[in-house]
Amino acid sequence: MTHPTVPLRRYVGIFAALILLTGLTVVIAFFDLGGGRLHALNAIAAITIAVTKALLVVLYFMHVRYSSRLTWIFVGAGVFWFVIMIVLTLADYLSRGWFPTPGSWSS
Amino acid sequence: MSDAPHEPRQHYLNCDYSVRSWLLTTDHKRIGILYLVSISAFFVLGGVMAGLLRLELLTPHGDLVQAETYNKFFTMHGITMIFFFLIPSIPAVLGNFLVPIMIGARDLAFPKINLLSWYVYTLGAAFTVVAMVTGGVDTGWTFYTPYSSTYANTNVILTALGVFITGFSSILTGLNFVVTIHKMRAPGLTWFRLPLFIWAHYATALIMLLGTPVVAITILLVALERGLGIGIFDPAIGGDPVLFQHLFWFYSHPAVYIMILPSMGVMSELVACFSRKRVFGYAFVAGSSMAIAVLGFLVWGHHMFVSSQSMYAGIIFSLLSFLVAIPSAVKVFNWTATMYKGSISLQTPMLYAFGFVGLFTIGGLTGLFLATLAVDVHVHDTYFVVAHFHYIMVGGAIMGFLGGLHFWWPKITGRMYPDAWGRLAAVILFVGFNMTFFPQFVLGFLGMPRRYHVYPPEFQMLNVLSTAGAVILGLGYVLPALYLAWSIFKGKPAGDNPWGATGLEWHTPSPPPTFNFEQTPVVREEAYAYDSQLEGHRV
Amino acid sequence: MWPQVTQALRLVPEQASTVAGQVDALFLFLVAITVFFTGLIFLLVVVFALKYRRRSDDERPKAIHGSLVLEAFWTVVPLGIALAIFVWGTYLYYVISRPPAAAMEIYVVGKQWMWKLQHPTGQREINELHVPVNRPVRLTMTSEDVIHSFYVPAFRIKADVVPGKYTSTWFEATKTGEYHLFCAEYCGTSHAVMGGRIVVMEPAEYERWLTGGASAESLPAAGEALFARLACNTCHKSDGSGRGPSLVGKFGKTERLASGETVVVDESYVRESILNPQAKITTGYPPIMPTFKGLVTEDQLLQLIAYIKSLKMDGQAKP
Amino acid sequence: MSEHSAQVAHQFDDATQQYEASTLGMWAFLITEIMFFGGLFAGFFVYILGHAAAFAEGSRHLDLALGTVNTLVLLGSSLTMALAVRGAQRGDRRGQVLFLVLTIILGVAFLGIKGLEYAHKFEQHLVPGPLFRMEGPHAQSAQLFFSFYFAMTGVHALHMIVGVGLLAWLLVNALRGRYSAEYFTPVEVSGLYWHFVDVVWIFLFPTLYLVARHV
Repeated sequence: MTHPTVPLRRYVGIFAALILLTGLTVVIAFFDLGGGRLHALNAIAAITIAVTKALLVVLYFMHVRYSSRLTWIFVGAGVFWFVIMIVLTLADYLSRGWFPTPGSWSS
Repeated sequence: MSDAPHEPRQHYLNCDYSVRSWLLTTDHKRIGILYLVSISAFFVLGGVMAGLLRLELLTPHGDLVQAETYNKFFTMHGITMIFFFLIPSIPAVLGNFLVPIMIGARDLAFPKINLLSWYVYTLGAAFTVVAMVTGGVDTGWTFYTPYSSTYANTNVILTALGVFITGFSSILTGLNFVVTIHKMRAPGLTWFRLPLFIWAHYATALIMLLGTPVVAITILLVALERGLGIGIFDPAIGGDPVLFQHLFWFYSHPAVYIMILPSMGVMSELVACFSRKRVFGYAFVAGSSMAIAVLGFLVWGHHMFVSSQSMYAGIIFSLLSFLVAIPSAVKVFNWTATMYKGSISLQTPMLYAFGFVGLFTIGGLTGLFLATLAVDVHVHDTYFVVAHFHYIMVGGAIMGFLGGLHFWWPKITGRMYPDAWGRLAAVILFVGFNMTFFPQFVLGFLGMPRRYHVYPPEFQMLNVLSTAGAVILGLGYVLPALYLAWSIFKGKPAGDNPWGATGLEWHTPSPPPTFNFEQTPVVREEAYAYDSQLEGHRV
Repeated sequence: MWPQVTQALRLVPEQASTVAGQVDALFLFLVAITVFFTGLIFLLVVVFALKYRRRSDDERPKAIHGSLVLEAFWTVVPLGIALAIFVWGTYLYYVISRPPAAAMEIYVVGKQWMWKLQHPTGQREINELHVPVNRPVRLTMTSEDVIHSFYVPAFRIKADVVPGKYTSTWFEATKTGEYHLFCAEYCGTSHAVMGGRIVVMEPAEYERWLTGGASAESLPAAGEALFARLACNTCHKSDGSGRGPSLVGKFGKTERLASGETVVVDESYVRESILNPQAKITTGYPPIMPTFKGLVTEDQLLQLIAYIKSLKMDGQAKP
Repeated sequence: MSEHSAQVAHQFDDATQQYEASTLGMWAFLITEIMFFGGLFAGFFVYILGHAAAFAEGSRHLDLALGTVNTLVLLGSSLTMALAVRGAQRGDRRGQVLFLVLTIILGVAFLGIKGLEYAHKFEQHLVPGPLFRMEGPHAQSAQLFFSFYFAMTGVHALHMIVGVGLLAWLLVNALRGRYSAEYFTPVEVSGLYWHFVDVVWIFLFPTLYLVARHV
């Protein structure tokens, strides 16, 4: 059940897309999209582009698109557990300022 | 019962006696035994440390050793027991030995990586022992910054590297189990026909894979901060010591499920075999192992309720901590229900199973005290916590390990241990354990903080009681070591299936041949099918 | 000999604060649940082990696969009990973590292996804290080196003391007497001896203790002297004509920052603005304030904060 | 035992089982790598919330040109790696060798550029620790940024070095003609590892280099 060989054209196409997206993310970084002290919109844009590039590499270069459902589950689980760590850790840091005790992190 | 073999049958033990064949083996059974020897050595080391701690605590003022030495003792007791005994014990010994046989495979998916796992464990152990011998470390097994990164003046980096390296041994074992259980099951062995021992080890392997790397990078950052003076958790330049606690406990709470889940797997096997009955609610027991593995990653904040973590995060973690307690309760109820209308024999493994059910229930329920915000403020970092996790680790994990070791001893060595001695040791352990750790619940509620070299006089009587219990507990551990070693040479031959159990491992000779089965078995019915055992032969 | 025995046989620590009773009630409820379930499991296991002991080797009991009803029952019931405990524990935690407004301020600085406590009236104590009975006391705490934890078992309070930030807790003693003060977070060699006692006294006796001690300079007064010595007043003039904002009546208010966000002027904000001024600049002022890191100790920071707190609208410092 | 071609290990029944187990094993390992780098990213995100201005200041001290070039180099090496795997799969020995060599060259180029950047940082006294010198108001917590910069890119570079070693071993075997359409598992598995190291850089680049460049 090894996956079919991917045509050369597709690989070069994916590579071109990756190069374009890299250029895009660098250019966008020079415009202030707002979002307050943390320039949140810049961050969201950069992360979205990075996720898109990562998906291209994972799906096509790493052949996950042609792999078994089990591989999808493994990749999904890895990303999901990373998100758990980020979300619950930030839940502490973001909510520190809400209760009127000293020691707020980033009010 | 197979008749007495005329000329000795070839099996994984007598096929090659050379030391080289042991040190370069890729046979999962031999690697299991290599691990058994290594972790037993560390159990003795950790046990000696525990004995010294209890001796010191006989009197309120520190008159056995200096404060610094006491701190090094409790640190080494923690590191040795957790990283070098509890985490590897059942997965690396019983898991390595049994997972391939139970699923009808010739070996694990990556035998060479399995041997690498043992060498990585030994390398990490070497670092830690060198650190201990050349001055020890006194940061506690938790390595909290800024003490560990800036203020401690003991071998923190050396020990951190030792723990860092040993973490990869756990990762490699987890990786091997996950791939093996997915890809190398015998024909007919669907997921819901798997023994619950395998389900528990699958859940444990997931935690090993998803949690261990985070403590690896955290310990590495502490070593970098200490070694190169770069500030990562250093409050002087804006770093946050509480961030270390977040990253550390992200792994270290799931690690306690690495320690208890395999014991739960052993428990399902023991209760089913010695009640001669299917496990009640098989799917729920299997599902609760997976639920514990997933929920176990969401609750680490209950270690940090008083650490200036925000109150709202505390409330979230408290709620999630209550949810993770439910699957454990479901398991205990299912084991008890399995015994209903069974045919229960009180041989040694079953006594350890009873010990597990009783002590794990107390350990689990006292965990609810610590998950309750208002109560945790009072009992956090006191002996109440020490008693709670010893009820889970010793009452749960070690009882499960000893129960499993006795249950599969005839399969591993082909010899039977003396059951009377076995039962005696189990009872002594149960009594000694309770006498050691139950008084600590009271000490904790009275407010005696943990990791104290000296304590106020009013706590002395309970501490004396606890030390007395520790002596009995220590004796209790010596007994199995003696009669199990004795049984290797003098024990009577055990035959292929001394307990009349149903697992695939009981359908191959004891001790098994190097490739486990003459030809790959085909599985046609559910696990624990004791009721249909007598009619036709299964395989 | 008898007092030792009775004290040694004690199962419940002294209840010496307003919250102690409530925490103990919740604790005993949890003990009851533990005893009930452990007893239930113990009973079932013993009864089954005896009633269904194996009579002959080839005995094969009938297979029982399981029952959905039972599984649902012993999932939902423990869940219900767990949530009940959670709600009670969280409610109690929420109630006991909000200090009453008129609480007496005590500043605590933890340092490797001693507690330094400062009263607003200037008294400084090492490992000891004298407080009046039936009066809420709010502790604002920090550490000079590693993490410690301020733990008074008799009051059922515990709060980590973290370097680089302020943490706080409070208590209201209800019984006079002496109570243990422990450090609960491992902090190195003498972690076990880093403790002391909280002495709770009748109000009259407390007043006598206050005046009896060496007449130390009150905290705000010490802060004012330091404010002048460090030349803070050259920029922070009370009438607001200096290059820095006037600090009169600012404590507790909400300030608008240059970055557009707002921040409450509390102990942490004052501390951060002294040690790392550029972090949060108030609108309309240039970021020219130099950092005082290394020039001010933790105790001096607390003095400055006490002084700034005392700058009420009518302009002069009040003891 | 079923008949065994030379390349199928004894514990597997056939080549397909071995291929699936090996790729699944590599993915399981890559999950641990996600969590390993994940710990660093978690620390970075927490600190950037508390020290946004300082981290922006630190990010502006990084050489964006070299960073972008390095990203393109690494994306290129991902392409050549994918083509090397394709070559192995089609049994095209010349293609395998060519693209493996190209991938190694690009990998080494990446490490060279990264070394150049590190050298610049040493000159500018931007290496965290006692030698750290930086003017401006946020010098202190900017050192945190550089601690994470060196930790993250350093660990990534270590993974690159291991990757180049893996590719060299593949090259030797490819030259010996060991890989064919029936047996190319090691190339596929090493490809997964190499692509993963590229994916980590895809996230590292914006996180470190593009923090509020517009200010």
